[in-house]
Amino acid sequence: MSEQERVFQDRIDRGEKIEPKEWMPEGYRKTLIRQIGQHAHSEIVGQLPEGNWITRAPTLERKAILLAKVQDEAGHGLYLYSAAETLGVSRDELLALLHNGKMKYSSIFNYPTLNWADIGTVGWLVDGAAIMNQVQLQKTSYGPYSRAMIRICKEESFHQRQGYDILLKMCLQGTHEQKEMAQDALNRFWYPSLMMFGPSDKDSVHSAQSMQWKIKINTNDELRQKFVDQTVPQAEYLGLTIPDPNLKWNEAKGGYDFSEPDWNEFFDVINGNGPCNVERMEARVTAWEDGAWFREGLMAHAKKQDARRAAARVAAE
Amino acid sequence: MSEQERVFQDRIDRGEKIEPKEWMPEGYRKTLIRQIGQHAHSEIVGQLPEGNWITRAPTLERKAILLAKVQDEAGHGLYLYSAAETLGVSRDELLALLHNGKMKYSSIFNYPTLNWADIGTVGWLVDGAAIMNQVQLQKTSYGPYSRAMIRICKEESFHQRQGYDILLKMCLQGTHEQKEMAQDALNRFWYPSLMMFGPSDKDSVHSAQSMQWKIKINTNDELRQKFVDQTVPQAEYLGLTIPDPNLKWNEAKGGYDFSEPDWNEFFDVINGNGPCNVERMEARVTAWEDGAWFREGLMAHAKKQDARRAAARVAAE
Amino acid sequence: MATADIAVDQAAYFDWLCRLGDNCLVLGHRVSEWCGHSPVLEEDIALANTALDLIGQTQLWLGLAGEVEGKGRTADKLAYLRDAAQFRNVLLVERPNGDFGQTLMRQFLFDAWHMELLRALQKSSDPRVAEIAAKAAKEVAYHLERLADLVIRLGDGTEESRARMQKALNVLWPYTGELFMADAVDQAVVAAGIAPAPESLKAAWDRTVAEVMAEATLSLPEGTFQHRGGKAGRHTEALGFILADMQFLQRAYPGGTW
Amino acid sequence: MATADIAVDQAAYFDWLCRLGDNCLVLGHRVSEWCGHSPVLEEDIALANTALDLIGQTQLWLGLAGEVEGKGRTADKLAYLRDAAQFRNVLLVERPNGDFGQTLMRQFLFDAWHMELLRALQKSSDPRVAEIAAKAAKEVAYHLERLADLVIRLGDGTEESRARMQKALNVLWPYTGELFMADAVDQAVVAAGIAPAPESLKAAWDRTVAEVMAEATLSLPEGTFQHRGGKAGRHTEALGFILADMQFLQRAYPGGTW
Repeated sequence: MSEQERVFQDRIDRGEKIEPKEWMPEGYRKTLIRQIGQHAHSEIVGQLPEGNWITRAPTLERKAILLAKVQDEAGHGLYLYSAAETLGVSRDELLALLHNGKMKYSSIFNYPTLNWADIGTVGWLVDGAAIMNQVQLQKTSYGPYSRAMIRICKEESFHQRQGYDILLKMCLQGTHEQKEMAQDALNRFWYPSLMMFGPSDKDSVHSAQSMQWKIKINTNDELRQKFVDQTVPQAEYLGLTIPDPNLKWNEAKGGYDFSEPDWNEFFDVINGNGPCNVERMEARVTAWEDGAWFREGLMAHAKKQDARRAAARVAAE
Repeated sequence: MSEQERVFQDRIDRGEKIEPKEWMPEGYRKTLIRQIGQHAHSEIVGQLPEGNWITRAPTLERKAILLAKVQDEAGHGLYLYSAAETLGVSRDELLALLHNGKMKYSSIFNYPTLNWADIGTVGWLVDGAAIMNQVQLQKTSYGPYSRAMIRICKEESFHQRQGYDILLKMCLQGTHEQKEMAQDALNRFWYPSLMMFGPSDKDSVHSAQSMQWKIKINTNDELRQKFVDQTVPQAEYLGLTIPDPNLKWNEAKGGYDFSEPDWNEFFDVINGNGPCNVERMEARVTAWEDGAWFREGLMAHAKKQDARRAAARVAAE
Repeated sequence: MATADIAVDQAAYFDWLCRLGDNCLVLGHRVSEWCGHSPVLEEDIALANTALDLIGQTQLWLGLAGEVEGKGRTADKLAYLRDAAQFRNVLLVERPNGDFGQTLMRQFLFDAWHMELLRALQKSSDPRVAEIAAKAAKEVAYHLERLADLVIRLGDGTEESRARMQKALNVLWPYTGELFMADAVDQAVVAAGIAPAPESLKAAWDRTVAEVMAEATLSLPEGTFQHRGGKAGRHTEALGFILADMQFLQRAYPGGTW
Repeated sequence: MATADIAVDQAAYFDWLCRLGDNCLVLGHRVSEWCGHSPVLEEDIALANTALDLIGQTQLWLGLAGEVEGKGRTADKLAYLRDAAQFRNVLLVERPNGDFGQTLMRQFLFDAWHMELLRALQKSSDPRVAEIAAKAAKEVAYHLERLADLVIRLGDGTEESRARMQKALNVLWPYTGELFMADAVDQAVVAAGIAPAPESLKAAWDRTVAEVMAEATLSLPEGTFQHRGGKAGRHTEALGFILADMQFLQRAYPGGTW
């Protein structure tokens, strides 16, 4: 470790925030770009499975809440791309990497939303897992990232409550069919949600260095355990069954024992073989390509305006 | 009138059929091409308003009947383009004239189908009016056209009965809401159906010559009267009200008195200003343009096969 | 305030309120179809926000409509349990989204009218109408400003963006006339001082549109033909498909709690 | 013949018959979306005819399913009053139409399987199944012949037509595997001699597909990933929208007579 690196690590160890113009190791910068970029991409791809139900939301109020949520997600994308930009990479560069498959987004969004209870379940489990990840990241060492996370966490917990509220209505006040929808949604989203914390620590590639740099605070397994412990009683309250025959309270560890998700499926989906990978990327790339004329039009106008202002200045002189 | 023209007119007056390779006046050929082409175009554009309800047909049987009907219409288009081809104009030439707006199709198809009763009403009134036109055309002087009409008439009267049957079900066995749909459909389609016979004889441009050539047998007004007289009792049986306060049985003439349709609307719609003119043409032109690769692919394959066969012949010699 | 204080035919008043609500509902639906598919993240946000405002306005107008009708129909019941022939929105708002330019142009043409209407409605003889209008006017003022700006920038942008915006204006133009056509329903609410005469909004709308199009270097279409029908429940073929999606859950699960 | 004569779990049998019926219903729906929009009049006719055959087969299979279930549900009730999670069609048939090449390729890949299945079902232990299969086999034999011919001509056509057909094959390929995957439902009907084992149809299907693709100068994709779920009611996001349209009238007007 060089002198510069040691000073850097000391600052992190003391709990100081690293700011954009300060020196940082290339690896730190690269890891952050990967992580923040992936998170930003997840927000914008994440619009798609929820957006899928906006036109079919069952009441005007639910429609409004869902619209507000999807709008927030796009907003989170915006904060995160801005945070990434402070590391010297533009939003367009990051999007190009997403579109050509060199950057990923959270694999959970490769699963389809098939009934209205999925919208509740995505809020409850997916946002729930995301928050679990993000709460720790509020303390992350990179200043702009930490500040983005503080802002995002506030909105996400609101989303999670709204998602759970959908399920409360369907399970506690709804018809038998509605409760079946909720159980079906839980069955499909349970394991993919557990996967959101990443592979077990022993198989996780980047974890040790990221934790040293405080780009990451907790281990994948710690977060997953916390998530399960928080979620099981919520499922019980809804009267739903977690689709895991091995799920059991373990008094000794003060938490639940539970089955690992199928990690083969996890890597399969990451590598493109999920239910919706092709559709999601196609939707994003199509949106980008079909919108080229729009972005170019705005840029051309801005240039014309600059030229006009310059000409007016010259004329005035 | 030249000698040749007199001989021609004599043959027509004797009730002989004119066949493709025989001499005919240019005006006769042109009028026929216009009339048959327009009729063919009407069949294919006519697929659109009915096709609009195939995916939403309320029972499997109704869906099957509607599919069969739309299939028949495309088939009629095929016979008619073939009849036109005997006059020396290709289907592609006629389609090009349709697509660039130089040829018309029946204006009735510029009206939208807005509820399921419209499908019944189109069968009852629109096919009913079409049959009224076509029955006379079975006796038309041009052989291929006459034969196409005989074939088409048989199927059309089947369609008309099926359309009326939809309304019988909705009006006599259906709910109050269903009967309202049927009345709404009749309100919207009544006058456009009357327009299908064309303007009053005194304002009709081509009528006299066409009747002399037996390209047309009855006058527009005769056919319209016949249609009204046939249709009014059918509406009564359904318990529906014809949207015409002036409708009244006239004992003296042995037919109904009725209001003229709004001929301004008629000419407006013909000139492009109907509810669906733009959509209908857009749908057809898009289908044609998007399908270019398909047609070219098939042609290229046919050429390759010819070349291969020729090469095989040479090799065998 | 009891409705009875205003001398107006309740059926006409109900119908007129449905027009306001249905315009917002159907346009909100169309706009929301873009969620996650727009050309740039800022537009994803803006469009979701626009749809959100429109759905909020729908709740208010249809809520009041149900109150005026007095048969216990809520805004949700009106939104989810009427079929196309009972919808009263103008045809403009149900036009398919087309390319992004057509979506923006439709919004601009609508907003320019909506703004004038809401401005006038703040002086309505029915304070409930005035109150909703005041709230909605704030939102719509922002939409209109944003859209006018976008139309100008895209009209006066590249060759392609100008061509697309001109085409958008041309195809939507024949659907704007209906906004200003009055019928018996309009006459009833105008007579009761509830609403301005539709045609009275035309001059200001013309001015706004002419100014923005001039700056956008776009030409106003010359055709005079104008579609109509939506305000009386005669729609285009598009509305049935919109409702099939929108109403699916309420239709398929009657008695559900959501 | 009473169902009781065949020793089979009735719920599994019902489920399996729904798979047959739903495949036909959903594919028929997709094909019918082309009505009036295909590249050439002959195809408009052929597609309407294909959809018609498929809807006819739907009536037979779902009719028998309702009979086997014994709860008084007709083919119409099954088609119009189940939501997506109760549908049992394979994912392949609900794929969006895409360009005309994808529609044709989907039909060919399905028909090649459908033909093998119907051939085997003519020896079913349930004569009602054998009878329906015999009738359907005649129709499907014609579809398959027509589609194989079209795939060959378009594959070995222009550069563009080949590229489109290759792309169609590539995007649809991961949806073919489900046709041959067996589960408990399949095992139940196989054990009862009602149906062939799904995997037993694979060799013949592979052969048909390989021959046609070779003549069409198209390459078989090498990826091994295959989607699944439809047979168990886990569909793609497309099915909900299909049903929203298909079922609108029955859902919106319960108790209507059509």
